[in-house]
Amino acid sequence: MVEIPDRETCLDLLSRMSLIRRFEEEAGRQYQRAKAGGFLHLAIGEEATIVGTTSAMRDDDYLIGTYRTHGHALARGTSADAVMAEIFGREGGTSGGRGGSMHIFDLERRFMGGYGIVGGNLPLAAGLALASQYRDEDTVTVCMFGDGATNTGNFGETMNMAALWGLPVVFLVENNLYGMGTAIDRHSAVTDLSRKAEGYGIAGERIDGMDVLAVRERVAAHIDIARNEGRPTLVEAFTYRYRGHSAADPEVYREKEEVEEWREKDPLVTFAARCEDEGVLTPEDVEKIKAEADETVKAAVEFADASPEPSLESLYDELYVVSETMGWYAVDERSPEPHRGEYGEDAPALAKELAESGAAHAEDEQEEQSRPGVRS
Amino acid sequence: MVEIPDRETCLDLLSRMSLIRRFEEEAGRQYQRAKAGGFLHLAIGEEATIVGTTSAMRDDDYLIGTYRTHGHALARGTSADAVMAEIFGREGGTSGGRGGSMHIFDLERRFMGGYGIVGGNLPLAAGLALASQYRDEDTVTVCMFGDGATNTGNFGETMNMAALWGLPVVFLVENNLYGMGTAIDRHSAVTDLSRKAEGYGIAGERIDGMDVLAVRERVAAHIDIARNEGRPTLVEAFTYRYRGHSAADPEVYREKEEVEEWREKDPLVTFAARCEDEGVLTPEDVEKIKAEADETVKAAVEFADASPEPSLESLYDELYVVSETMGWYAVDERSPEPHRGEYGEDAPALAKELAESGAAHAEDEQEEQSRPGVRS
Amino acid sequence: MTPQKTAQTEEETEAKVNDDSTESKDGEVPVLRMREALRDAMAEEMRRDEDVFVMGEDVGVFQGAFKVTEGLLDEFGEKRVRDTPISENSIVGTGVGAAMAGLRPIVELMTVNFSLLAFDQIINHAAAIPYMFNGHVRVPMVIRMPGGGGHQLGPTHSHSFEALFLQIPGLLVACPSTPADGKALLKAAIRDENPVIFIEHESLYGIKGEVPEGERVQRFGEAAIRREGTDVTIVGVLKMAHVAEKAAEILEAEHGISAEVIDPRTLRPLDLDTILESVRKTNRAVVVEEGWPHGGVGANLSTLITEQAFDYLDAPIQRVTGADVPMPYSKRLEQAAIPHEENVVEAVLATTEGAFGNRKDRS
Amino acid sequence: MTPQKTAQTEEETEAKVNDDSTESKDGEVPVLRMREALRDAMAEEMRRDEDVFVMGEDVGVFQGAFKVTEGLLDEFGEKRVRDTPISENSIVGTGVGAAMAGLRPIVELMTVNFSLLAFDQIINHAAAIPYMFNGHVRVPMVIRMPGGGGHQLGPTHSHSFEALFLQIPGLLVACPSTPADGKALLKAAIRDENPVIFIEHESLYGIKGEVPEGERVQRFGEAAIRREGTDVTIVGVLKMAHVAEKAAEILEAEHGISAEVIDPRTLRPLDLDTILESVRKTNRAVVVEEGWPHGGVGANLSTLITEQAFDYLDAPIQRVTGADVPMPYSKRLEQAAIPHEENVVEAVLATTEGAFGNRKDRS
Ligand SMILES: Cc1ncc(C[n+]2csc(CCOP(=O)(O)OP(=O)(O)O)c2C)c(N)n1
Ligand SMILES: Cc1ncc(C[n+]2csc(CCOP(=O)(O)OP(=O)(O)O)c2C)c(N)n1
Ligand SMILES: [Mg+2]
Ligand SMILES: [Mg+2]
Repeated sequence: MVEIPDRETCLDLLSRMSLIRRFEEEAGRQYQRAKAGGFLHLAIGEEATIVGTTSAMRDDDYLIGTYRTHGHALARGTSADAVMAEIFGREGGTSGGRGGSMHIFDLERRFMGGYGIVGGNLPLAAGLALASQYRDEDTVTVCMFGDGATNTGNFGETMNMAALWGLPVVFLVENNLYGMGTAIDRHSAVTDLSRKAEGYGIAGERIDGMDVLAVRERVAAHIDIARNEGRPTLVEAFTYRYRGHSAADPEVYREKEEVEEWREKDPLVTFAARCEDEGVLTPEDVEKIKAEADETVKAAVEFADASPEPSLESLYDELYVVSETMGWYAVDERSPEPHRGEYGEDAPALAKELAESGAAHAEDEQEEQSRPGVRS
Repeated sequence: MVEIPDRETCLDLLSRMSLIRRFEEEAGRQYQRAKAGGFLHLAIGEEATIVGTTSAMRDDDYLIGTYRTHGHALARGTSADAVMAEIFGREGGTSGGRGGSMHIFDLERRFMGGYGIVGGNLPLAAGLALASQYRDEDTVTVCMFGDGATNTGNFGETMNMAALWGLPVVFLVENNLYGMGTAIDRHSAVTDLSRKAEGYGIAGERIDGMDVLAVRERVAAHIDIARNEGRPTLVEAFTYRYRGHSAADPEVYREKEEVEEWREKDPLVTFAARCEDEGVLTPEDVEKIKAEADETVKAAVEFADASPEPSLESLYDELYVVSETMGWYAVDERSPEPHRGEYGEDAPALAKELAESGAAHAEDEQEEQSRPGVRS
Repeated sequence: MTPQKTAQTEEETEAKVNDDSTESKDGEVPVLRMREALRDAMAEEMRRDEDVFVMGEDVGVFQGAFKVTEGLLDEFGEKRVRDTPISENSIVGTGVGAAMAGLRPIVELMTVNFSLLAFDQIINHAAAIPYMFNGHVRVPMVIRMPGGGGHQLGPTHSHSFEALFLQIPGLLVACPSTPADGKALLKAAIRDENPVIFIEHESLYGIKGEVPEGERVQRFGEAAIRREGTDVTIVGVLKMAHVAEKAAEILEAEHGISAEVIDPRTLRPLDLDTILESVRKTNRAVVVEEGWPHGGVGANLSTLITEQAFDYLDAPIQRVTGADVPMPYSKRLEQAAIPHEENVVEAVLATTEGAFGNRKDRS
Repeated sequence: MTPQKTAQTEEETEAKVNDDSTESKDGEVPVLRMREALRDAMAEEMRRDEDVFVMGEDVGVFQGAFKVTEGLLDEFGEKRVRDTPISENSIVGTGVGAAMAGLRPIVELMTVNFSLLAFDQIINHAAAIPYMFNGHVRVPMVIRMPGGGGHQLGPTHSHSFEALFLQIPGLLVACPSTPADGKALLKAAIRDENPVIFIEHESLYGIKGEVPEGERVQRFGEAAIRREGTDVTIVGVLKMAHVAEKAAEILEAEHGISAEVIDPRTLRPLDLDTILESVRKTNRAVVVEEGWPHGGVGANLSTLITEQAFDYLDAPIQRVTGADVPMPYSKRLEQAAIPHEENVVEAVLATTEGAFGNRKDRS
């Protein structure tokens, strides 16, 4: 077992994990209230993997992840306000409401994005790492993705290129045992994912993704290899999501007992208990951390609620950079009669009707579910 | 060393290899005479890998390959006439001149195609094997591709699916040490390609692709695994192409000495020598085989030359099957004024001019090269 | 959906799947949701033909990301309802290979957005193979995929790719807008010898409609006239067929304009005749689509109509399209980027400008 | 090309690459082939900006499948001229990531045909990222790729995908037809902050043309009038710009018809104004492209022109397109599937039917 670090570090780790937990719970609640749209993928259960990883990174290292990355941004220091506002689709969001829950982004903290396409972030990570190498910088890129992503074509392609070019990148699989509703042994021929890149010349290690200290220590070691040996590695963090794949997942594919078993390894509970057991934190510390997380998340909801909707005039903003020496880009400008909605919240009745009737779970007989949602 | 088989078998193996060799040489010559267009990828040097493999297959097994597969079709028994005519783009070709050199096809002999897209044939092979499994047939699919193809996304995706589903397929890498002009250690982090699918649960073996008997024996063993254990494997045949990647390759990426070294392992010469040494074949046998190959190839050129160009009226044939219960498909029919060429050989001057000037090697200063060609 | 509820639903489904006449009483036409109609089409064809099977991400145990394959695993088992890894290009490629060997795969891509990863297998393989090998082999497969915006799925998850697929010779492209068409077109697609891109709309899965029972197979290349009219022809695709109908109602009620609404149902082949006949009568046309304006379905249709019926047109054809941006997540921006019936009405008024005045009292 | 010859060529190239004024004598404008012009654009920009680098299959040691990157490895070394494995989606994705970190990658896809494997990174990543992240990050990269038919490369290797790419908001699309434009547009593309799809034509690599030296940077969205005329406007893209010019000569010589020929040079943005101005003058238009007829460049242009200049059109716009088939290998069939100047002449005669008679003697 990894030795417990100093009080400051423990406070920091627990605070970040608690913030993520509370944030995700609240995001789920707000989604049920239809404050957020689209898909909502929560990382509850995976906090140790996230925080252990980010705590091993330098501020100038790059992090890149998936559509389940509210927590990753928070762990990097992005304000809960901005993440919640993004989920609400508001101007105050990390991307002004353009990206939504699946596409959180914070350049300042070098969180290079959440991405909706499974496996899509792997080559991007290679590119970020290539930039570090190209410029002789000693920054490292950490690329996080799910077990399901190891089956994508990008996985093999990117592993090979990263190994071939000795790119400073740590590939970290958040193996939560399921890709959506498909259990790992039903989607991957080899379930020991740490071995999966050996054929591409990338050594791997499986670590306990429920133990924040283990994650922190081992990821630090892998970052060190990337930074100092210029060699990519693959880390498989064994973890679990307590919630469904997304907000509207009936979870027919797993047994309640399995979830219960994993709940006993709850990364927050076990870490807090250990900190208390070893006398590094007091029960009051832990309570205080929770209370602060509550506060922060409550404030975030208020911020997001108060943040304005993006203006209709902003629809085309930022699509292109129009430089002086270049021609015009606003293609629509010259396209005649682009008759389309300018209605926003006041969208006409049918559109609303269709949107609602179309949502996979907007079965009218299912009154108990208060909001329509789609599953994936 | 594998024990030498009976005289019949040796005659058969050597005949097929000789036919391929002679065919390829002649195809190259005809290409220089502009009888063929497009790209021409010759397999000279790789005959043992091809013939060793096909000789281990049953007639009802499926074979699928790349754009370098004149020889594969010939080895399966497709007539040299039809392959040559396809290369000439004539009606008598395997696909009536539609596919050309890169896209040879012979359903009857279960040669399921050459494919121009690197890695594109891997999932197709999985699908063929799935069909065997689905129908409880004990047919096996052999899928051949180059070292460069192991870097494609399809490689990882398909290995995983084949292993996961226990598909009866043998993946066979024709490792000729180069993907076009890129040496294997410059394109693949792991150069022991037989190991490359271990991470996907597929065991591999490297074999001597220059020794037809070794190939035959080992591929037979792998086919056996696929057929009787329902398990895919990966075979890496170590081989070499003596010619350039395609007909117009200046080969700046390798040393003449390297080519010379490999020429000493010439699969035809070494096998013929061994057959003679061990007294299975006489020098006259070998001469006769060569003479027959010469004959066959000569006849093939004559056949191809005599075979008519496809008629202009056939341009839209076979694009769709129009079934009784279905609507019409000839989209062009209803598209007004599809003004385009109906000129064929008599293509107007500019088109010809452009086509010629555009070819990568149609540098007018390079008179020694009698025909324009493109490199890849 | 709660777990308890799910169990229930599965039982109900089971019943439906096993006996598709249960809902028909006293000669009444059963009313189904789009997803049920599509599921029934697959189930019926799978019962009819052993070679038909379904393959895709989460189509089995999970019952489909949008529940379209619900119940199929239970009835047909793992061999014929195959969950796959997340490997879009190879899933499609495996389907192509299986089809070449004579099976009839229905490949589900979880959404059109992920089809981008399979474009090589779709275009360079599925579409090209029959022609390239001179008809010696066929690729009888269906690639189903839902798309479209309206759910705040953001820039990577809201595409409308009808206009990409309709370009490709060798493919057929279907885009049903009603449960009845969904079922009948999918049955046709499964029986067809050609590779079919079958585009569904995520927002239409829940709509209900009468679905005649049994063997109705809808020929490709036959448009449906959703509403007859005399003043203007509105062509709408997928969800936009509904938006067009709604617009027609408004036009009738508020402007006295009689609009004919046409749903092409398949974009390749395209039933241009039906559209032309209508335009020759109305002399005006509006095309409504959810996709991007450049090179879209509307651009194609507008060109085809203008070429064939130039002399009949009293005004240039109007297009109503999605905005020329990746779909923003924000609800307000997303709604602004998607066409609504008001936009269609505007477009119709633009094309009929001054021609009819407010003819509300006319009829 | 023989090995000996190659060595020689490399030396020559070296000279050119290192001093691009060598060919200019006495104020004469140097004449270069398209591939040389493109190579010079890259070399000059790489000299100017350390962040510019080239990456792709066989761009280094092999000197490029079509020799476009010839000499670059020698001058700039392996760090900046990077041979890659055959991994199209990840090559593009790596470029996107590097661009997000501030580098300026030029990614070469060996041909457009293989871009199908990279559509996800191109559309869901390169094009979407700047908008999706609200401009907080940019993707300043160029994706170069040659395409087109005419070399008997068959059904998987002869695509024209201009019409696919022009649909996508977030991308810029260039398609140069002359060496001068090739160089100036590529320089612009490299300096641009937006992701650029840079489509070259395999048949144009060998054409020669005057290429003004130095810093000429061609703004995107400015069409070129290749030939002035009064009776009909012909718009041609890539190789078809040349076919259009040739057709104009025939029209002048044999039919007394004065055709204005326009090369849009970029399809996104599109300089519709220049085209409209011409059409308002000529009242007739023909669009020539090599791609498929449905949803093509021509369909898009025809619609845009008709919408904006309906009242100026004396006849429906004619399109000349490639045939609606995967490109057959057979030379005869391939030539039949590709537009030639005669087809353009026919189309022009159709659109001017009876209007001018044979005006050969008129001017
Ligand atoms: C390329 C692609 N295919 C399919 C999807 C739909 N999808 C979203 S998440 C998901 C499962 C991913 O599983 P995993 O990689 O294990 O990540 P997790 O959700 O468990 O964190 C799928 C199939 C997608 N977003 N992208
Ligand atoms: C997807 C794709 N990318 C690039 C190419 C261009 N290309 C044709 S052959 C080739 C090299 C392939 O090397 P390898 O797989 O080793 O096969 P070999 O030619 O050596 O038999 C390349 C890059 C292609 N045909 N398909
Ligand atoms: Mg997972
Ligand atoms: Mg090779």
